[in-house]
Amino acid sequence: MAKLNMVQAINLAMHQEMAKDTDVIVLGEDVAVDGGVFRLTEGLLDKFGAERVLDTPLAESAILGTSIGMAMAGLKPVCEMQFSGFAFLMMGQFEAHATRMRSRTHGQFTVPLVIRMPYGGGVRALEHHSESREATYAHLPGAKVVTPSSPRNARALLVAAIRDPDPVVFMEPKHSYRAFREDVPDEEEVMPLGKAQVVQEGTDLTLVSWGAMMRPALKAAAEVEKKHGTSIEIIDLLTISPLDSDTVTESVSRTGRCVVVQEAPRSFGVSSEITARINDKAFLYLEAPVKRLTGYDVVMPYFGREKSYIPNAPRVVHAIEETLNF
Amino acid sequence: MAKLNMVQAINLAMHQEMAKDTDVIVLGEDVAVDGGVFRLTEGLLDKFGAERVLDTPLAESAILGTSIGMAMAGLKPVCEMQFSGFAFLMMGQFEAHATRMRSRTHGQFTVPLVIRMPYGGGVRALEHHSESREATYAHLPGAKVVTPSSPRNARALLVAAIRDPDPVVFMEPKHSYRAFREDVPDEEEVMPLGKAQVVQEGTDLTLVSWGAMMRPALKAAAEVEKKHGTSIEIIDLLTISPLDSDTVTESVSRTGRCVVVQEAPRSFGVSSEITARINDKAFLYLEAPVKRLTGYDVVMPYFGREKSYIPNAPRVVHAIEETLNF
Amino acid sequence: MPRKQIAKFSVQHLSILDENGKLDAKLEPKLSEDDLLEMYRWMRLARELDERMLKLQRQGRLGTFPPNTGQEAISIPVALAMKEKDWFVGAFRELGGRLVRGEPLTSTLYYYNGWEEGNVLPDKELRILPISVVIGCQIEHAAGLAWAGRYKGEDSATVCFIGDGGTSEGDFHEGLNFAAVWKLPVVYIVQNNQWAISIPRESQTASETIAQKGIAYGMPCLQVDGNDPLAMHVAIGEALDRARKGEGPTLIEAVTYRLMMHTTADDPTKYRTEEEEKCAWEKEPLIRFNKYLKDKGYWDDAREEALRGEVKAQVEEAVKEFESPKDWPQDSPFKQVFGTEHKVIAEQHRDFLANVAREADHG
Amino acid sequence: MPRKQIAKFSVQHLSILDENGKLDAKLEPKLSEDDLLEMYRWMRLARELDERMLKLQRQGRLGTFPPNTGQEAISIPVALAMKEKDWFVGAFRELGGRLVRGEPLTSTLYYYNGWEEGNVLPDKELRILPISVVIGCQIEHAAGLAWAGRYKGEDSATVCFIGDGGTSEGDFHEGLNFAAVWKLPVVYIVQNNQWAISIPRESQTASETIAQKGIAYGMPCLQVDGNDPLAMHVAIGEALDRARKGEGPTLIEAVTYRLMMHTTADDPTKYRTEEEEKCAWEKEPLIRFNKYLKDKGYWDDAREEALRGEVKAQVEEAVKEFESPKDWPQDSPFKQVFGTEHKVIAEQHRDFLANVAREADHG
Ligand SMILES: Cc1ncc(C[n+]2csc(CCOP(=O)(O)OP(=O)(O)O)c2C)c(N)n1
Ligand SMILES: Cc1ncc(C[n+]2csc(CCOP(=O)(O)OP(=O)(O)O)c2C)c(N)n1
Ligand SMILES: [Mg+2]
Ligand SMILES: [Mg+2]
Repeated sequence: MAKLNMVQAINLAMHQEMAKDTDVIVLGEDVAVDGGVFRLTEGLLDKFGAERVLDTPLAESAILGTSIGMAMAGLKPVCEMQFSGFAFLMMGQFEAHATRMRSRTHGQFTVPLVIRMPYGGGVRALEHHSESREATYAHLPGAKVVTPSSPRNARALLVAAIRDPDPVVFMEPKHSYRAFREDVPDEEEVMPLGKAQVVQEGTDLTLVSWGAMMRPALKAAAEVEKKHGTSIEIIDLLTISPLDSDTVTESVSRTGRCVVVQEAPRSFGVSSEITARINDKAFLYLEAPVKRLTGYDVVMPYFGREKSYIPNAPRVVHAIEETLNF
Repeated sequence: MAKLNMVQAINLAMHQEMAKDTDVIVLGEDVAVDGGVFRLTEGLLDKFGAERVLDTPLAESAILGTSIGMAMAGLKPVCEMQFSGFAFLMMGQFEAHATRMRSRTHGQFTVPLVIRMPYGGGVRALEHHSESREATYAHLPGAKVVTPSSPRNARALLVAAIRDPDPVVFMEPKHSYRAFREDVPDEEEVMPLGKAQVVQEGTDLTLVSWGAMMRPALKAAAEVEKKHGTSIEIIDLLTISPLDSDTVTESVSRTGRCVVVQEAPRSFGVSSEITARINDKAFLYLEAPVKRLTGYDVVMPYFGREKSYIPNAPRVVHAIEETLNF
Repeated sequence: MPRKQIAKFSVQHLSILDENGKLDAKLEPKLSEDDLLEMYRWMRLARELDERMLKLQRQGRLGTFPPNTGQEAISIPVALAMKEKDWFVGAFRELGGRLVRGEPLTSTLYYYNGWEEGNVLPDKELRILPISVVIGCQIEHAAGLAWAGRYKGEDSATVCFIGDGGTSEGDFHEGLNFAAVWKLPVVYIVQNNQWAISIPRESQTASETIAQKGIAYGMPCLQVDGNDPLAMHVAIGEALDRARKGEGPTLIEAVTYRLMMHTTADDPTKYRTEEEEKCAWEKEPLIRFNKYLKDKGYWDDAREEALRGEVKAQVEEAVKEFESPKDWPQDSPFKQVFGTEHKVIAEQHRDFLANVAREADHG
Repeated sequence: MPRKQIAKFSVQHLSILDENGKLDAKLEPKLSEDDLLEMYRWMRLARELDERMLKLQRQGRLGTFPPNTGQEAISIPVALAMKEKDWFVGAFRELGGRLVRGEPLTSTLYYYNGWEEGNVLPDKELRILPISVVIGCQIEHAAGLAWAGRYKGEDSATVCFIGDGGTSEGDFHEGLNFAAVWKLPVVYIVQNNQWAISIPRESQTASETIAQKGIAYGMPCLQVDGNDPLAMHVAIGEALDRARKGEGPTLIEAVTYRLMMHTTADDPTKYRTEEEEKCAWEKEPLIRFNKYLKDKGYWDDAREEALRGEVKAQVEEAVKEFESPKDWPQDSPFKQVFGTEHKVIAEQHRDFLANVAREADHG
């Protein structure tokens, strides 16, 4: 048991899985000698050698494309997109092959690989370094989309992602990389993909979020509880696709009220899907409209303005109060 | 006034806009000499010459990338993606530049261009030729997404798209290309982008769709009306982004019931956003959950199976009846 | 203005058996009569299947497909030169090569009639990748497969095909660069059939040859007469040797011609002349190869007739099998979206079955 | 085995003023004293601004940025050779060239401190594109701009920059191919500074030179000493002439070195030696250019000192302006998402203003 930040926890997962399984290969821009621009892959080269930890040329489509080939040959590539903003250059390979090889061949060829990418804002980064595009991947059938929120679940989910038989887009909330530490067991820990987590039980309102937004959500919940003695059930999605909406709808069937906190622009985002699932399964229990507290439908501004565009605890508090008072 | 199919109507729009404005340029794979694999650009080369109608090399990213450059220099490129399935190769240029140049430069540089692409299934085509990905574009702020449903509105919307100051993804339901004819006025006709159309007024239920799904929707509505004397209000979205949800929510506030018909896979799709908007604006008027009748969250099957996967009139009827009987 | 020359390159062209069946004896490969006849037989079979598919398509018994006629001398000698553990990564105009590698004739028929079943190999170890419709992607898959083969210490090389048009895609560039940087055991073959649907070779790229694109990656390259099975045999042999010796990838431009329409949905009269097609037909591979075999005394019209009958029967049988009733379930996609079970998929699966049942009732 | 050679290529290297300031007199361009001093002045200004930005960043007064130090001899001679109607399309390491084209020093400061205002030019007609963070895309924008310029009959050429790492991206390939097929008036300059963050040039591509990548497109190419402003002046002059004469694009590899960290967030000690950096510093452009100017009698230490004072003052003034209070509204993104009004945006705009107001109240 060691107190690790998310960078160290993710790094630990890769170290342990590579040690366990020689089919696991790490590749990407600056992942080997440099150890990754965020140091996520630090030490892997020394430990496992240039045979298994590959610095690639600067080409996202080829990073995924070659990973697909490796995976079809039975390996388990864990490739890195240096920032999620550059991952759009590999969308062709992702949509045409990563998500389809299994259905194309009725399971004869599969593509068990992990695409790691830092996503989200709040770190005063350059343009294209701050977006949240989980919905873009989630809408495409055939791949899983995972968004950890803490060092411990990041480690346990990455292990599951590496062992999963399907391509997994593993979106790391870069704002949480070094934001806080958590006890992470040294021994193996795995969390299932496709399962949301009730991080706090409650009776008055269901608060749903994922990734970096879990922190303002938790902060806001505590504040509201203190202020109004409200009992808030808090759900961390952890996996975006396939979405475990039952955990959410079951909760909302009890609480009757729901607030979803999302960093991405609102329209056509994950919170819209959650709202639709609640509409499907908990319609009769709803006492207020599901509140989507999200980013805005504007191009993510440069960091001089980003703070006022990213959902924060006060806005979550306000959304919760609105929903309670509806 | 001539009876045209959608191919001819779209072709007419390009002919007229190119005649009107020498800044309008058409480019893409096989659009010039061949007139387009679906004949959408037929006759443009003869009429306007190789100066303005360009056959490009086989490279989607460069088709959009060069179009962006042309647009920044003040031209109005209308580029074609031969099939929407190949458009993922230009997602880098689309997300990084087409959607952002205006906000990046506070409007000093803009990218007024149109990306035409045939989309959707039902034509017994090869893999990658049958998907519906409108939600993928719609989630990205900065571009407009348009899906015509008939020859006449396709023509009028394409004219608007060409004149629009923003990048427009113009998604043509290829299943409707030659499916039926409609009177299309010879003189200029323009329909506004960002405005849904109430194609039939009704009081008992609101039926929402777009693109190729409008036809089964209309067929089903007629059937249900005949069978049960139900009065159904039918809305054709026409523009997916920015989504004119007011027309929908205003209608649902009156009818209390809504069915949305979508060809794409269900999760994280357009119908989810519509459901969420109804939840926001018409919650108190809802008498039944919004019903999303959609494609399934599976990889689009090859054409041997596609028919059973694409929403059809009987399924719409069933969805309407379920919603009426809720 | 005098400058220092720092690098020099050249592109070679290899042709052994020319369009008139004239042989360059000093370049002639040592192939046994059996080898030569086997090669010819595969070429005839591929041609026969291709022609039959066109008829089927025209009769509405098959979906849209891209004919291969005229390109048999490329993928067939290549596939014949490959070893068991090698990977065959096609674009979509390598029918003959796929057959040689052991893909059943029926697979192609199923595939082009809209059934994923056409992608399922009798044995995964045949190492044939499914057709890659999205042009260019396969270049990178091949690099990954080659990397994996080397990593696992297999004596395996990868052969990957693409068209002249495909060389314009970004993935072509990125994949060849990876292959060269990693010195991978892979051979890239560009089937330059002069056309990309309606775009002629010279409008596709301004380079004098396509072979020279290898220079951009420091990759050895060669232009070959792709209608000459002997030249292709020699070229692929050398390239595979290099790959197996760890000397890295090779780019081969195989010059040929797309004798038929792009696909059955295409109308070439819109963009090229019959005259051009006529000249191209005179260079097609089977005529010259037939003449070569006769000159060597390995072949005569009687055997030709017999062979035609054989391949016809073989194709006939495949078509019968293809058109025999199948019990392929409509709902298989639900079982193929993920390798793990998920509630949302299961629920939709049930909904799908209910819909299909309801529609069956209402006829 | 004898084959027919069908194409020959070579790559030339151009160097005029070497690292020791030694001049190849027969290649020396005819530049007036004023021209040379102007060039030197810009190089000093860019260097001063770069060094000042590093200090600001370290003091927390500026965001992350990629230093330009050592690459002044590339974009500055290029920009000086450009005409008013030409387009300047940068990657992100062309600080000097941007200044020459007329971008205010403050723009760079605003940009790297997180303000889109840094992209807004005093006049759109300066024809400088914003920095292109997503590597490779700008190659295609440049082709489109060049196409548009020709279409409109403007006497305009486009100059586009990219790094050695950027040459691996698919867009580099697709864009150069389009430019060559369309014979566009554009010049592509690869600033080969030997590194792409931690990836050395030789791991980026296996080609002997980067210039030779032009051969893949039938594009004339040249390697130039990018630390030699005279050689860059000659090379860009020839390339722009070709472009203006309608002879098509050129690819120039400018060989230089990234003397500083990749960005201020990078730590080069993880992947390269001080020894290597020391050698590179001896070849940097300003020292040799200063010596050249002195040898010609155009320059001396007194003038140098004066110039240093001038550029320091100029940068100082820009920093003052940069740090002066701004009334830039937080809500501008709502006005920039579309060029037309839409209700959903307007509603969110109101919601945003309400949120910001509420947060202002609660301090
Ligand atoms: C990425 C992509 N863009 C467009 C298409 C549509 N398309 C199918 S084949 C083809 C032409 C291919 O030409 P070439 O690469 O020369 O191969 P050939 O058809 O001549 O064998 C095009 C444009 C596609 N399949 N994939
Ligand atoms: C498409 C894309 N992938 C990755 C990055 C992250 N990144 C920024 S600069 C850089 C290295 C660029 O190297 P090079 O092209 O040689 O330019 P240099 O930094 O040396 O000037 C990388 C990988 C990016 N900006 N864009
Ligand atoms: Mg071709
Ligand atoms: Mg570099």
